[in-house]
Amino acid sequence: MSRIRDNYEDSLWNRLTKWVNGESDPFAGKMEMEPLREADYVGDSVYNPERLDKKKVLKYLEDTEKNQEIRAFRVLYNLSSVALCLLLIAVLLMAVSYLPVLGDPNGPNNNEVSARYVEKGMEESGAVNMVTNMILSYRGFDTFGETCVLFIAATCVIILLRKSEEEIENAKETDWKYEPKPDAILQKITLILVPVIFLYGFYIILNGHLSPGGGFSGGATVGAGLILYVTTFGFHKTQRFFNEKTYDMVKVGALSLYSVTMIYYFYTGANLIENHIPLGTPGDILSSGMILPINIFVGLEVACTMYAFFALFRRGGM
Amino acid sequence: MEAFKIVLLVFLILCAISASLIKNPLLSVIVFMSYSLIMSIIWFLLESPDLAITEAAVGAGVSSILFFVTLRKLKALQEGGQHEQDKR
Amino acid sequence: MGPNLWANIDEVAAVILFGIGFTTLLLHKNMIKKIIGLNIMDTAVYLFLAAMGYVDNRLAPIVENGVTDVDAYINPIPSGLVLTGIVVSVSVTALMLSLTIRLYRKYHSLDLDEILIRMQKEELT
Amino acid sequence: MNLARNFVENFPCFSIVLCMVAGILSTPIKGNHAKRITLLVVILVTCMSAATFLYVVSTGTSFVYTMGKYPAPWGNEIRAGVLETMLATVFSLVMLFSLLGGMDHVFKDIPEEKINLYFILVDLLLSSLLAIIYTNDLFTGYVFVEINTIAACGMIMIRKIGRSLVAATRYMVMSLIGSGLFLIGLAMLYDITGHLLMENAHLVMNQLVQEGKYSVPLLVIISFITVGLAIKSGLYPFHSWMPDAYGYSTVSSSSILSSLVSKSYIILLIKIFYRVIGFDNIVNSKIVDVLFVFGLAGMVMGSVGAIMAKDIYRMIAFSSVAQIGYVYMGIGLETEAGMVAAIFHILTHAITKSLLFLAAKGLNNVSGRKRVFYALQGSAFRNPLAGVAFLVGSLSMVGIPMLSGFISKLLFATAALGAAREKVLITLIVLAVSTILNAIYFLHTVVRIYTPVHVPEEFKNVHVRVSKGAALAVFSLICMNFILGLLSQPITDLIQVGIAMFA
Repeated sequence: MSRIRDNYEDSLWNRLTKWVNGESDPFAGKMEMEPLREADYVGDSVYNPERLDKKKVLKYLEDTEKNQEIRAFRVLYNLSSVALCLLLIAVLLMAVSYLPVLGDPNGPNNNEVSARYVEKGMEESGAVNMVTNMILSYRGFDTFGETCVLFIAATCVIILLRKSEEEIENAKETDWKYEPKPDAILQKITLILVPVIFLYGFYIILNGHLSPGGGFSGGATVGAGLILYVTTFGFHKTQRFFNEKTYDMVKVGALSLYSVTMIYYFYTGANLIENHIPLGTPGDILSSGMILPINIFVGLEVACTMYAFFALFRRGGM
Repeated sequence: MEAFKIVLLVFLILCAISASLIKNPLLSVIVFMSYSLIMSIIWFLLESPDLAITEAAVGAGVSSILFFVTLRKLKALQEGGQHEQDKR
Repeated sequence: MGPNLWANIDEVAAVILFGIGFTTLLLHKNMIKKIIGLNIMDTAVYLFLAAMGYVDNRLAPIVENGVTDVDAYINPIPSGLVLTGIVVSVSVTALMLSLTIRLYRKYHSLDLDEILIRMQKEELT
Repeated sequence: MNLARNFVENFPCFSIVLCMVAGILSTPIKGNHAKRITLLVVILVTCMSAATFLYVVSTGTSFVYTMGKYPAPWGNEIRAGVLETMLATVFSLVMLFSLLGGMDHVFKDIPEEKINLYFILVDLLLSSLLAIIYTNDLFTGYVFVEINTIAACGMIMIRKIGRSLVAATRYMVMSLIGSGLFLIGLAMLYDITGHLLMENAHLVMNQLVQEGKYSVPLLVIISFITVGLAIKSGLYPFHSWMPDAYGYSTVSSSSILSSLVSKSYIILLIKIFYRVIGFDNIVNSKIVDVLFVFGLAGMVMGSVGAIMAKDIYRMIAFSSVAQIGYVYMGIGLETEAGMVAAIFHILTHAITKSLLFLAAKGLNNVSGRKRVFYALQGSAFRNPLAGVAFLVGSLSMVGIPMLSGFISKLLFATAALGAAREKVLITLIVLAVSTILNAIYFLHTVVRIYTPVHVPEEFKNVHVRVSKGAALAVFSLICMNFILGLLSQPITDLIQVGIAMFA
């Protein structure tokens, strides 16, 4: 009594078996799917996402360059950007107009925190400059993080721009811009200026706890001196005393000494252990405990990094 | 002193607007450099010499140098690109 | 508007600068301009902080002649924060500039929209 | 001395600094050594975080660790409670498995002389993640958010193909906008409270709210901080950088970025909500309603984007958009249950998304390195482990019982029932719609990869070599998924305890 179903081909079971056996493609023609083609499996491994839409997309891209509507859209875009700017400013002005009055000695931020920094800062950490004192000892963790920001930015720039030695050699022939032309006046003036700049930079670094400045500004100054030297005399001369190895050594040395200092400071401070760092007499050059060495480490790191930025941008290597 | 500061602030805003509107990148970097210098003067007036020194060395000095080097590099790349096209 | 708008003139300038920088960073298509906008925005915040630390008739927080009286010096905290911030913004600037160089080397354009178009074209052809 | 600390309390500080030192020391050495150092450090950090977690659970109280010798309102501090240590443990575990699972590709995708630089980025990223989790100081939070951003950008662009460079640029621009808003919010917050340490700022804040002072600046501050961090974490209208950034970087990077980096900003936001501004003040400010609306929009639009996506990575990336929408929706419910659900979902998503990325890479490998769906057909038979991993990950994201995704959906639904009346219905509807959409794209892909196909002979002989590390990573992530799904009760209890410790 078995009846042969005439629509067997379309039955669910048949389709299921076909699918399980891999004879049909359930997705063909649906959603993202194109029917599977032999060509997709053989040989060509070029990434080719939208075979069918290619022409459409290309046409669309052509259009964006000279379409009237898009131009109108861009005008609208500029207008809306100005509107956004004004709106943001208005909101912020609203907030500012309710903020405490500037310069008021009784304002909310002139509280016990800043009072202690000013009153006890000198005896607690031995530095005369309260700002350096605050960022390096009271809020030392922030500053450590900040040095790491500089370090990681340098790493990223190296990733992006460092070329291998061969590439630099190859580029030399075409790119005459890497090496400056010898210019007597410039070189003489540089020879006079660079020592002065270095001296000033080191002065800022070493006097960070006594006068305005510190590791960051002094380091940037020294870095600027190095940059001046290299723009005048070229990389060949500079490489004699400062190359990639030196850079790595100075950076790693300074940063690891800095982190060792910080670990010691954190550990002793948090566990209430006496840290035996001599504070010296406030006002002397050899005073203020760990602030002076940290300023030196930071200064070295910043100077090298600034120079490294320049060299990598200019040439792709040091 | 107050009046001087206000003049500087107005100048600062003018610099910022023109730095963002000027078409030529080199000019706008130079305007930005003067912006940083004015900023460092204002910080000096606000009794923060540390910031003034740092901004003058880092903001006006090193940042501007980096901008200039970048522009120069872009120029070199542009010329190099044209050079290649000429060869073809 | 509140009562302190005129008294807080430095902060007013700072927020106007912030708005300009923010808009330049967000909406300008040229990469160099974007980076300048970023710098303007950051320095505006630092101006805001520095202005906040200032107290009338007090000096920079560097101890002179051993006077450690609260009434003699301004608040050192904002200065410290700004010092940290400046270094952060110079690092970010260097990173963005090097990204710009790489993008230019690849797509020969500074315009971010243009770069996007060229990127899609390159993949299709 | 009875003030002496238990030695375990040093561990959070040690783990942060250890990662930094490892990053610094990896500069001059070869890639292989850097890899070993990094793996060792990540394992150590995991152990230390787990030890701290057990310690905190056993004592039942959180502890504060002064970074330096000066206490609360003067010096930097970090703080470890149940929630922080738990997140640190899970994050470092996920970091470990993402690294192990994608290690082969790291060595393939990145030029040899730059591999050590990649591990520097990983080390510093881990340290900044830990610091963001543990921090008790607003400005420290900002500094480490910047480290996080730069490291993430480096991890995207290290492949240096055109797409990843563009993606890194767009990511950077978006993140910097977020940082700018966050920073000016912090500056104003400092202006009205005069404190940067969270607890002290919170005390002053409560006082200000009671006296009704500075209500306008307070609103602006809350909205700027929230919007800034939301932009950085890629909430719906600001997600445009995500698909390319996740789709074209090396697989370890994409799984770390999607599962950890964007979550860390949300955690910082939750911390600020509870520990600085106070959750009641947040609720009164209505800013969470905005988060709620955008979260709902993200849930739907992210899923729609995933359905429209033509390749598997973009699909997973868009699914991330949807999942971040879930988290913000949970925060926006304004109840503690919603917050618990959001935090649980952060854990779920961290584990599941890294599993999915690793699995997708495995499937991609056996399909001629093509990422479009039709090339992936039958790939689960060619790489069974990746197939199973994708299956588990998808089912978890869809919300099948026994898996972690089910529990988080259940928590969201129960939390929605307890929320304000106008939110109940819309939440449930969107949750249902989003689940259906999830099911459409995930199951559809699962069916696709499990559809057998006749492949030409030459293609059959493609050998799948799964390294032991990768297999271990995938297997452990699957196990973690089941653990989170089956032992959900104690974990939600711990999250509740952790939130209670915040206050």
